[in-house]
Amino acid sequence: MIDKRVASLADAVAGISDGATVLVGGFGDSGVPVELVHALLDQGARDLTVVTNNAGAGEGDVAALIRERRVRTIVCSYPRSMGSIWFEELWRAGEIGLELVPQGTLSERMRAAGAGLGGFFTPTGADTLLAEGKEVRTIGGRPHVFEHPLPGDVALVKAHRADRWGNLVYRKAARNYGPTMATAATLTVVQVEEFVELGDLDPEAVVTPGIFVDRVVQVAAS
Amino acid sequence: MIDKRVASLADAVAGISDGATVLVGGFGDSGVPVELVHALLDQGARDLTVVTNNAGAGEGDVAALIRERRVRTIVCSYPRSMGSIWFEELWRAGEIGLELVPQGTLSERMRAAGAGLGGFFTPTGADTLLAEGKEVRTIGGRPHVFEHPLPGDVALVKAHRADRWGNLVYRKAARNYGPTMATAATLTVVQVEEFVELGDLDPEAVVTPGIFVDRVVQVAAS
Amino acid sequence: MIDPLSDVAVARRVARDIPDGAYVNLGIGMPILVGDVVGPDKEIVYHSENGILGMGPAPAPGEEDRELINAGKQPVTLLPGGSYFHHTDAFVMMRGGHIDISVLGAFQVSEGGDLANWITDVATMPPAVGGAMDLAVGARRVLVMTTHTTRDGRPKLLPRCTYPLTAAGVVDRVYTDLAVLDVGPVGFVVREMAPGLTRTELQSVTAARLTFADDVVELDPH
Amino acid sequence: MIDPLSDVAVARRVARDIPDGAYVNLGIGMPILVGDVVGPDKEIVYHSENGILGMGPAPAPGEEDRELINAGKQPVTLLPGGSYFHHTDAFVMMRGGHIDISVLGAFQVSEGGDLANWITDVATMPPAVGGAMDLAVGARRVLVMTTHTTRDGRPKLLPRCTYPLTAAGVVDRVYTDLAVLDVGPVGFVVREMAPGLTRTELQSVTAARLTFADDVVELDPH
Repeated sequence: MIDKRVASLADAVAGISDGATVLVGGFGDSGVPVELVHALLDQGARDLTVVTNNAGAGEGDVAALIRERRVRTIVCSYPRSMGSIWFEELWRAGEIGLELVPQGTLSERMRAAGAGLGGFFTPTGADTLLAEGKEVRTIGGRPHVFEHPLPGDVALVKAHRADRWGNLVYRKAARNYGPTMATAATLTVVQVEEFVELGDLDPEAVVTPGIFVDRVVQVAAS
Repeated sequence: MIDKRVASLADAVAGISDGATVLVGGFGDSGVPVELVHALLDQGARDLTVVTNNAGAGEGDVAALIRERRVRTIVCSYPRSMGSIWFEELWRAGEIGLELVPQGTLSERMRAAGAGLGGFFTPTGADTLLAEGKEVRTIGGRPHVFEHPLPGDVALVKAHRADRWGNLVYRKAARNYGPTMATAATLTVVQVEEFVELGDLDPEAVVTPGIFVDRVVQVAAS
Repeated sequence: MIDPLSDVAVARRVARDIPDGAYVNLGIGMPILVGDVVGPDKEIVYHSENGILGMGPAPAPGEEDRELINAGKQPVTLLPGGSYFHHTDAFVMMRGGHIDISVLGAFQVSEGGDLANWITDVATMPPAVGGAMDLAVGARRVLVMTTHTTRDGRPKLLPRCTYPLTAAGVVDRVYTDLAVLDVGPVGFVVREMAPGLTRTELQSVTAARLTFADDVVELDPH
Repeated sequence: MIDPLSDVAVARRVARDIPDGAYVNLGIGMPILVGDVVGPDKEIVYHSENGILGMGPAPAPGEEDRELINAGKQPVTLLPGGSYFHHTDAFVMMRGGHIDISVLGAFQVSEGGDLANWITDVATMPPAVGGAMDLAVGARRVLVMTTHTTRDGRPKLLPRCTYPLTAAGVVDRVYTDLAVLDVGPVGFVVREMAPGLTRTELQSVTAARLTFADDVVELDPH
């Protein structure tokens, strides 16, 4: 029998290794798997590469991982946001690496990893600093940059509801990176607000089929 | 006001030019926009490049377009199926071109077109006849074939329900190529079984947002 | 005497160029104002790169949903006909040329249509790009909305950008507090000017050489 | 005396190697039989490349839905927990390594794990590939289910394939009516053999040179 539900946040993040690449969902405050990130903080893995849209704000979630010197490198589209004080402090001190990736390319690189593709050419970033050192090819008269797939060892994702097969639906704009990150990681760990019975999710409206999900833990809506 | 609904099948296919590349949805009998294809037959455009999974069967839909010598080239994954007599006859006579593409690559190439990408590397087809003449690159120790985007001038798609903005939901496995083709064509024309009021489709369950759709026509369920 | 337009007056002018039924992405900052001044006679579908189409206005106080935010991380609402989708699909819409109009802010615009709007200084602040590059390369029309000069009076319209580029050769039209300018093969062509402003005065605050249309129109300052 | 296993007996043997909870794609033809003989003690999620996960058995007569078909275009059903998705996503699952086991038919398999199962003759019949190449390159384990020889007695297990390849170096294990063979660094290693069959007899119907495991097991002929 398939049952991807786990009993605790500690079970959800068990086994994540030092040096892992961790994809963390969320955009601003929306769709951030806050409780999973805090569980990872408690779990202890360090020397992490974190792939995420923002570098956290204040003292919570990704900012806390950074503050505790658990993140070696962040792969990110918009690290400098209101309250991203820990990232900025460590970045200035040269204590954290930053790979800056345009937002659509960040998402598309994870999709390529999940889709088993070897990379793609995109016009985004051509003729800019972010194309430096990258292969550029003119396609249809326009310069394109070659971008590599970006797989994760682990993805931490927040969804709304799940069944025991790991099928997921999300809530409003909290969906953001979740469906793509779920495809791109070896181990996909999801926190949801509610478990439902198998068959209760409309098969036409499942957003992430359970094949992409390994563990699901329930966390009360905040 | 946005209203993508058109009154007739003739209106739906109006303006399709000779020489157009037409993406036709469907897999086997499932999700084929039969009425739109027949409207295109009546409309008269010729010298078409048709991109579709199967080359039609019997005398209907794509098979009828082929029989009437309206298709110059078919870009297809599985042209030889039960009853694909017209395709086979013209192919043997050298009267129709065939570009054979692995099914996942066919879909991914249309996605690349819709996503504004310049192409991608895929392991599918490497070391086979279908890689002949194509750029091959070893990525992660494995040969990958470079594949180009495959855009359409027109996409003909079958969906289940639509609203006046062109938002679509599909029915069961009839979804198949529809959502991808809708993104890949300059003009996306959709036949649906039912129109619904704006706001009646669950925003969490819209499969094709209306931004990808240009015209929608209602056709009674067969 | 130079009488610059207010931000809202510039927004009103931009809004006039947005046709009924357009799919529009409004960048963070000044461009957001455009949404407030588009007339009720037009039905515009607003896109947000975090995964929303059909964004409505800000919610009433107390009605905010932290999971329904725009790209600027402000609470928004969803209109009937709106839909949610994941991040990768949101950027398919942008990069794939499905957004009709992207309105962006700018640090600098060159006479060749190059845009610089993401960083001014790579040394002391961590760089952050977000979706700026995707918006600039992908939309059918890229409109820039900006003050004509920086706060300390330096020109923003230049022969060549001195800040790092967001994208090259992408800007179609620039709306400033002094003028409306098209970007064409001969560089900036002034179409409209603020009341009371002379051509000499406009050229004096513009580093790029201006061409004037035969029929320069006076901007409505309200 | 050679006593080949029936197709169903081979299917039963394949089914034994499919673990509880696996995501499985069964190719068209012989592999489909596997679904009928997996025991009720296992919960298997069947994938169909036209966009279904959680496929159930054939519907009762009269209950068929032409829009709910499998890759072989036969009517199927959906189990609770199943979901529908579009074609491109169906191939993300395949190419991206998310399918645990792909069971495929074969015209030929080489001792290096090359698979030929799509065409035998490129001159007189139009070629058709479908999803064969994607299934062969993407699944975590590729199992081949085939008769040991062609109908007219020619070997299918060869030093090198003579038919055009589907993919190179992908086959993990082969199940025939005479034997179960792993594909390893030394070529085919016989693990199990049909009752009454001698090693010499097996080698005589196999063009590739066989290695025999230390503990060759007798296949259950039922």
